[in-house]
Amino acid sequence: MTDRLDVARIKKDFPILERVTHDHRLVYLDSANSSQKPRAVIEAMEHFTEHSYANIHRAVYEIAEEATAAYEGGREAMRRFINAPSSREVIFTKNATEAINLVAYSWARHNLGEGDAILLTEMEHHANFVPWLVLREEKGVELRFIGLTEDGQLDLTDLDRLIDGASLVAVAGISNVLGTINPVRHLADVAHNAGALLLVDGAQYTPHMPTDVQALGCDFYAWTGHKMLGPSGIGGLWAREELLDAMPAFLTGGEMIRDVRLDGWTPNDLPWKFEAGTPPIVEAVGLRAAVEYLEGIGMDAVREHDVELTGYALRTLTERHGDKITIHGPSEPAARGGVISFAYDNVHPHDLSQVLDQSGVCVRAGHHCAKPLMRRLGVGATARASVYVYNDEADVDALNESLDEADRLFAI
Amino acid sequence: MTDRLDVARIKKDFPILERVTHDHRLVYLDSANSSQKPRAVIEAMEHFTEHSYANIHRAVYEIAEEATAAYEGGREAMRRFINAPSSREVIFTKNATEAINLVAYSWARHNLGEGDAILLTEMEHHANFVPWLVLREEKGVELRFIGLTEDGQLDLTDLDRLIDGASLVAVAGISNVLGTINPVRHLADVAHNAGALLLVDGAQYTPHMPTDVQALGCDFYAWTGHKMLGPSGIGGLWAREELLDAMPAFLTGGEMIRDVRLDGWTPNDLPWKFEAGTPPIVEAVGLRAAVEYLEGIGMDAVREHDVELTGYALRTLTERHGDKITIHGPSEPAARGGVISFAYDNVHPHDLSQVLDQSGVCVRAGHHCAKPLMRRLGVGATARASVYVYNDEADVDALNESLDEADRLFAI
Amino acid sequence: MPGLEDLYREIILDHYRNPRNRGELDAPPALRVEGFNPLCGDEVVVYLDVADDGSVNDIKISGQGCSISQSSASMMSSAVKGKSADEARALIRAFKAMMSIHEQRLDGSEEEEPIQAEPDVKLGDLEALQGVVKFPVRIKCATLSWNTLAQGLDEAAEAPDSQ
Amino acid sequence: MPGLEDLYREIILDHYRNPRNRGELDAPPALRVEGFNPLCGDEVVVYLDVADDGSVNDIKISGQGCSISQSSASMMSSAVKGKSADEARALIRAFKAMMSIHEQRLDGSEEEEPIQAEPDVKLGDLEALQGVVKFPVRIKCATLSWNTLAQGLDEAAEAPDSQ
Ligand SMILES: Cc1ncc(COP(=O)(O)O)c(C=O)c1O
Ligand SMILES: Cc1ncc(COP(=O)(O)O)c(C=O)c1O
Repeated sequence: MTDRLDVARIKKDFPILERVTHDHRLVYLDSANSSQKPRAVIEAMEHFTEHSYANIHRAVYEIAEEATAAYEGGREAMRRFINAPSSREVIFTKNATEAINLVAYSWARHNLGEGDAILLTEMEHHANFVPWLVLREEKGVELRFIGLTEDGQLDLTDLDRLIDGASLVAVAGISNVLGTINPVRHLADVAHNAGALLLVDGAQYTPHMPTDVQALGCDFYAWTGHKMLGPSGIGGLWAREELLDAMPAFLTGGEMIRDVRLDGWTPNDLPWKFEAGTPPIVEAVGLRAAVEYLEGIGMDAVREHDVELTGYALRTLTERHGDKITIHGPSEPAARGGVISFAYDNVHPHDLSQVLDQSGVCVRAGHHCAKPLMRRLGVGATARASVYVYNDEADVDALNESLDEADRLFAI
Repeated sequence: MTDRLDVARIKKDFPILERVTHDHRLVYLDSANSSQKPRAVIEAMEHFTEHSYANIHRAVYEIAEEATAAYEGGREAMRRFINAPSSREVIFTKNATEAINLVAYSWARHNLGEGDAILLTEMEHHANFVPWLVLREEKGVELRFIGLTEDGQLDLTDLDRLIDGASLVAVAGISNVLGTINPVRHLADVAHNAGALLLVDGAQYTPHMPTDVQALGCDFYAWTGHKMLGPSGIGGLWAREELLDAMPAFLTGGEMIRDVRLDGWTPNDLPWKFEAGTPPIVEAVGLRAAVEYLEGIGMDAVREHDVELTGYALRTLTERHGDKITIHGPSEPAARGGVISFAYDNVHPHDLSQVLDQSGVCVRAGHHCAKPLMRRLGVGATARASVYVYNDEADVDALNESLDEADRLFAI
Repeated sequence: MPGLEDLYREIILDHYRNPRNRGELDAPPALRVEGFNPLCGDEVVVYLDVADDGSVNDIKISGQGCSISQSSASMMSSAVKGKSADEARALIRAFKAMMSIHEQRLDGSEEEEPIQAEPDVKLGDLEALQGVVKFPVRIKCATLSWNTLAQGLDEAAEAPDSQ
Repeated sequence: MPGLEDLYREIILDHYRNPRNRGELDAPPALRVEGFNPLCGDEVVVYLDVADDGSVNDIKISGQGCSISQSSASMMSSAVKGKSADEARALIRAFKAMMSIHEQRLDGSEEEEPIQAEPDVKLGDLEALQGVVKFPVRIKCATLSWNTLAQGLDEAAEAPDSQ
């Protein structure tokens, strides 16, 4: 037993893991896609809805006050979880995608134009890709791409040339396909030396790593609730206050204004300036419960567990399936998060996932919203198994066994 | 007993109504702000989370398939509820505000500019106000405003002149302050005759009226889940398919693309083209339960209940408080939804709401995100009581009694 | 493996391992049509050599995808090669009729009429794909090449000179 | 009414009904500063006549709001009128110290140090507003005019010539 986490106990906190699918227990290995929710999150949302639900920031009666405090409590929990200096800098959005769009529409549209450059990487998720492609189409901004090494790491040999004249570097903290942990702190220093800002897509990073936006040295940080044991419908952006202060509003409407007249309007203070309309209130309550659950485990322990379990998976997959399996990304478990993308012999990932499902094993097959990376890897799709706090070696063993069955089925 | 609804039974479906606040039962009269949630909604979300939660449209295993069907089932329920011709036209957003911003950013930014005009009304919520103010600042579009009669109705005497040369009319189906039900069908005809499109802000309309976007004759229709017994974090836009087809994408990232290359991208089919990133999955499940709950009651019955209870409130408030109370908006209950805004003697709405809260009576005090309307009414704020399916005459009586107490407290 | 024999029939695996009409045609003169399944990343490219009367002189398939999308494309190419435009369209309708009810259920939408079966059209080998309807997410894999073919036939009919 | 006597003390209701220093000053030469409470729509306008040495020669208040914001503004105007800039700032700090802990709790944020009490400053009548801290949403009503005053003093200090 290499696990530092008491996974047997943790599994009991997740009601869905009691489910039976195709006569097998559920072996959920798709947390990089979306994580499952512990009872604590479900119950926090339910309790709030049944006792204190009201719209926030709008009324003075008792339950409205409780609701406002609960929503802002979610913000404070998130601030603490990523070690942001101030909760004014923590903006709730519906997901990480909206957070990055917020930067693209508000900061980038108003600061960048022809002659400016943005530096991306070839491993970005579409969420950190398409907003910049659109910006290029609309504003003539130049896009540059950091390439990859054979080991699935960022190829930084050309970085000095690539960064020269760039205004923004936008990079995933952890790749959702390769699992690669990118050198964010180094990129921050290089970007700042070159006068550029750094945006980190933390969708995969925050669920798996102790996150400290100040230590990372970034300027924008996007995250999403549903991958970190929290509810769907909530995510967010952290950015330095002076950036947010100078940025124009993006989505506009109620909550985000201070005054509206027929002839003009003035925006509200941070963070509400960027939260138009009724926000995901109950979701913020659930997110706080998710943060507290993870804090209860400890993010260092989560990270250790990832490394050990991923190491176990890399080792057993290679030993058992030999030449039949090709694993993408860094070979060292310490260089990656809990994500393993692979090709299996001549079995297409889609078929693989279907066959595995018959044994209750859930892995994702597809392009993982990273088509440019798929092209770079020369594949149309990969299968991807990803682990989280509720997975153990028995889950990896189940994956291994079901791969054998797929092998038998598709053998000529 | 004038109610057609079995409110005593309905009240039992809402767990929060068992709550005690300041030693009184909760008399929730703030549903125009946000509605409470029936057990059916809470349980649908919980059951889904505990049995079928997964990300959607991305994986082939069984629970992902169930999750996709559940999410799309929410869309189909909403399509049916507003009688949209096709579920391809029903786009999920996080709230009504985002839906209107989608139209402003995608349709309006690409079709309107200097020389074009948009016709609004003086009673719009900020959600249907600020996006157009921003458009005016950025694109030089002209904004015109339909004024109000003394009775709080739209003043249509000048409509022919106002509509001339306008490209879009954007109007609330029901005012969240005055309760006025606007003549949407008439405005649609006038708009279309003038070559303009009609956007209806249905945030207050859909929870209270049988909604048929085809019969209303509008081109864009925005709604929000949390005001119609559904969860926070979900809302949506309906628009005619040919409009959506021609509109460029707005938020971009995963889900909404068909292909992404370093040199470009192609959008996905409708409705997904406008749903970037992981959507509010569990919220769509809850929304479906809310729709089914309302369908179970019947929207005609909901409307009848609104008229009767609002009529009762208008009558008793006036009888009991005489000159001390000034009620804004149409005097006829049939001309209004379940919203009553009022001024009470020299007691500021904020104080009124605070005093009422001591008796468990929740009403909202403030500008209700309609500051231009407040200026038009010559007030800084109003108190607002709003009713829904779980309110009855006893709730209105409690309001009346607590107003007497406020009167005593603030009497000189 | 229990539960999967309906999906992975021998004839499907055979077409997957030995795809018929695999390759490319020079385009132009041939028509080149791309199809994507945005869910899983499958891509199919259909090359069509359509005669002036609309019949399918030749067809080639390239791209990449799972056993269902590849075998469906392979069987489709064999089935329509040499057929008149009307025959090809009838096949498309017949195949989609076999698939369609469940495709709509997946959408959650019930408003549209299911495509009517074509009693006179023989699907032959293609019937092996019937098992796919039990696996709703895979229906889009099976229909990908057919939708791409339909698009190609439409394009050919609209711009007969451009070939 | 039980629970509310702490909030609505007689002196507060008196200032609400009979606000002191209500009115406007010509601006310029006076400074005009607006404050909004975006939650409830309260607006306060503070007119300041600041001497060259920074002391508050005259102050007038207009705008609209609830009993708490209006009475707080009224008491504030009486308290700072004729005071030096330093005395006025000490009053602001003392008042916010009385309110601040709870203001931060409402935000959910605990990272900032509470404003330190000013033991030497006498708040006098203003202490009647202490009951507000039991009603966290109302704290912003009570502090609105003080924040607006602080902004005005800052503006006066930055641009002494523009008065
Ligand atoms: C008329 C009207 N429009 C728009 C909105 C905005 O809805 P949401 O806050 O859910 O975006 C509201 C509710 O606050 C409303 O009453
Ligand atoms: C690296 C990365 N970035 C961004 C996203 C987008 O997150 P969301 O779909 O919650 O917006 C994801 C998840 O799909 C991801 O893995």
